[in-house]
Formats: sequence, C-alpha cells, structure tokens
Amino acid sequence: MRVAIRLFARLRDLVGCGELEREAPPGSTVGAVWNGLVADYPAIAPYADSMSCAVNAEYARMTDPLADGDEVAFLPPVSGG
Amino acid sequence: MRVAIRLFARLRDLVGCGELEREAPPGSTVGAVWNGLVADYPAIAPYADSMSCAVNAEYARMTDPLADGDEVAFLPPVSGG
Amino acid sequence: MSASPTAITADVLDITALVRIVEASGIGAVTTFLGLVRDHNQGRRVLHLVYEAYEPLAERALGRIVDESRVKWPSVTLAIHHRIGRLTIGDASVAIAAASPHRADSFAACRYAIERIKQIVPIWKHEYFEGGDVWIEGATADPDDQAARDAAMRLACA
Amino acid sequence: MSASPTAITADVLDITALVRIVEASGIGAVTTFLGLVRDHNQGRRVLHLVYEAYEPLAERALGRIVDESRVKWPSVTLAIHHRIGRLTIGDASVAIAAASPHRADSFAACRYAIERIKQIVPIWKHEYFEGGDVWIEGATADPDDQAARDAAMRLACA
Repeated sequence: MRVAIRLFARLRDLVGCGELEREAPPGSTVGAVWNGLVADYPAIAPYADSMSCAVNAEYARMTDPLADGDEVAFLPPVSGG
Repeated sequence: MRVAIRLFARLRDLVGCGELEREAPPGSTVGAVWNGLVADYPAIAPYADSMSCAVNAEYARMTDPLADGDEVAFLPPVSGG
Repeated sequence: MSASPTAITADVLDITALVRIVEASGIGAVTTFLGLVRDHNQGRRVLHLVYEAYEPLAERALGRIVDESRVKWPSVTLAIHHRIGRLTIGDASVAIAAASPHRADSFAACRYAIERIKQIVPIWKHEYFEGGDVWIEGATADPDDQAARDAAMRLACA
Repeated sequence: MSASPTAITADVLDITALVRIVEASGIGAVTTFLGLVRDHNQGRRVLHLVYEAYEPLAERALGRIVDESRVKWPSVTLAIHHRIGRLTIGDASVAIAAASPHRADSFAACRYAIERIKQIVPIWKHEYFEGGDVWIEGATADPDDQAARDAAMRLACA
C-alpha cells in the first residue's frame, strides 16, 4: 500500500521536505512508517520520544495500523499560542 | 459655615434633589451634616448603616470634620461594573 | 473614546482602542474583560439601564485600582473605562484591559480590577425592567476595607 | 476575518470581531485573551516569528477545546482564532473570547482555552532573532493526556 507522510517544523527541516510518499506492507503501523523514515534520515531519531502523530488529520498512536492512501503526520512538540 | 451636599442614586430620589446647601457650626463633622439631613428627610435614615461618604471627592469617615465650602457626598452601596 | 488609562465616559466602549492603550513593547499577553447589559436580572426582564457616577471620585477610585494592581503585579499595565448614561441590552458598561509580559499576571490583574470596581467605584445602576424600575445597590464602598481587598485578591486567578 | 468560532488564519486578528461572534442575549461577561509577539525571548532579541500549522488537525484541536469547555462550563460561548504566517513584534498570534452570563465562568474558560492551545494544537513557532533562528518546541501534543488537562483546569481561574 501507499501512504503519504507529512512533516512539520524542525522535523520537516531535518528531512528537507514536508510531504513524502512511501510504500509499506498492508497493515503497517504508524510506528513502522516512522522507523522506515528514521532509517533514511537518522537525524530525526531523537523525536521518537517527544513527537505526536496523526492519521488523516486526527491524533493517533504509533501502534495504529494504516490503510492504503492514509496520510500520516509526525508532529514535533507544539508551540502555538 | 456653609457646606454643599451631593446625593446619588436612590438617596437623591428619596430627597428629591441631588445638590443641597446647608449651614453648619464650624468644625461640624460629616455625621452631623448627615443627622441634619435625616431630620429633614426621615426616609433616608436607613442608609446610615450601608452608605459611604466623601469630602471634596475623596472617601471620608462620618467622624471627619468639615471646613467652610466643603462638598460632602453621601453614597448608597455601589453597583458599577 | 478617551485615550486615558482610566475614564468614566458616556461614549461607547471600544475594546480594541483599550488594548491599544496598554500595548507596549515587551508585552506578550493582554486579558480584557467586558461587562455587558443582560436582558434578565433576578427574574426581571430588563429593558435598559441608566448608570450614574460621582464622576470625580469614580475617576480617583479607578486610579486607586490601577495603583493597587501595580503594587501586586508591577509588570501589568491596566486600563479601565466605565460607561455612564443610558445603556441597552448588550451594551458594554465596563471595559478592562490588562497587558503583561506573561499571561498569568494579565488574567489576575484583569479579574482583580473588575472585583474592585464592584466594591469601591461610586457608580450606580438604575434598572428599568418590565413593570417598574429599581436602583441596584451592591457593596458599601470602603477602599480601606482589607477584607474586601483580600476577597478580590482571592478571586484574581491566583 | 473569519466569522467562525474557531479558525486558523493568516489574517490579522480582530478582538472586537471575535467578541461579536460570542455575544448573545443573556450574556453579561466577556473575557478575552490576546497573545502578542514579544520583542525578547529567553534573552534573545526577537525580530519576527513565522507560525506554521497542520491546519486540518489544528482546526479540529480548536474545536476539541471548545467542546471540552462546553462540558465544564455549559453557559460559556467560546471563540478561538490562531494566526499563522509571518508575524512581527506586537502582532497578535492568538485571540480568544469567552462569553457567559457571569464573569467567573468567562474568566475560567478563557484561561483554560489558552492553556489547552499551548498543549494540543499543532502549531509551531519559528523564531527569527538577532543572530539566528530556532524552532520553538513546547509540549508533546496528546489530547488524551489527563494530567495535562488537569493542569490546564487548575490554572483556569478556579
């Protein structure tokens, strides 16, 4: 299946791109997609402890499974207000 | 001596006038002026327990002495805001 | 609208203009409060209100509140405008703006200000309701009453 | 300016317009909060900020805050607009208006809203200061984190 990845703020700067696409085995979790991304961009690894994730613009957990066409977003700690 | 009296809100309505003048013996207190007013307008007597007073637009006490030309104000409980 | 930080005024209150008065470089937070004329009060259908003030003393009382706030929250800039005259439902009777580097202080000072206004500013509300009218009488004004100040401070979003 | 109670917008925030959104008959109190861009942060002289949002989730997070507020303070009407894009010193980054029949609730809901915004809305501040730039990173966003909600509630002018 194919998933879209959205990255924001410093995570995007570290990867150098805010929107990516990845192939993943059916039923892959958010965490599996993250691990694939870390393999390509080791600099983002430290965010595993502090970031949030979302699937299709709803907050999600790293253990949530993805479906074909899902948009998964990785979100550094927020600083709005 | 001569003092000016200012009355507000329901106190003014009870007396029927917001600005009065009174003759008073030199050194009369705010309380003495109030008592004179109560003698003329008994309906205002209950305000003795709840009102505030001011002399020359500064909060004052009933025991404060007045000087010739002072403006003394009697203020029902306030309801601003 | 008055550009003074404190004012008793017959003009319509303008919260944006009030914020402009307290804004300054270094400010990160502005909390404002607007008191509006409600359509009901104690079961009565309110038609309109008339606010009356002992103006020179009311101006001084607002200044006193600003001074009290400055002692407690030195970094806060406070502005308070209170309207007088005839107000209809939804009109703002009082507008407060409190600006500070950080939000905790702006919330606290703003809340303190409205509590103190209700305690010590010589303003009276004449309520015209369906079936009659009544002078509203709230607090006996005594700026030196420490218990009243303490009560306002406790409510000040501490 | 958006007439919606919640918005992520590149437009200048207008507190008077926001108050108009929450005003209704029966309302006696409106508390507003404005967050402004400060000229200093942690010893750095700030030149300007760029706010970025994950917009669809940020809009939902604002809606969630409104829902949480409604559960706790059913009489409060809340509006929240957050600006994105380039902001300079003194610009408002966030504007909140909370209207209610009585002031205690409007203060509480307004304070709760700004605390929750800083916890769960996916917005990021890119600070450009004299000598460099840095992404500000605050809270790990987790709307289900009960400890964070409790912390916001404790600050809500209770």
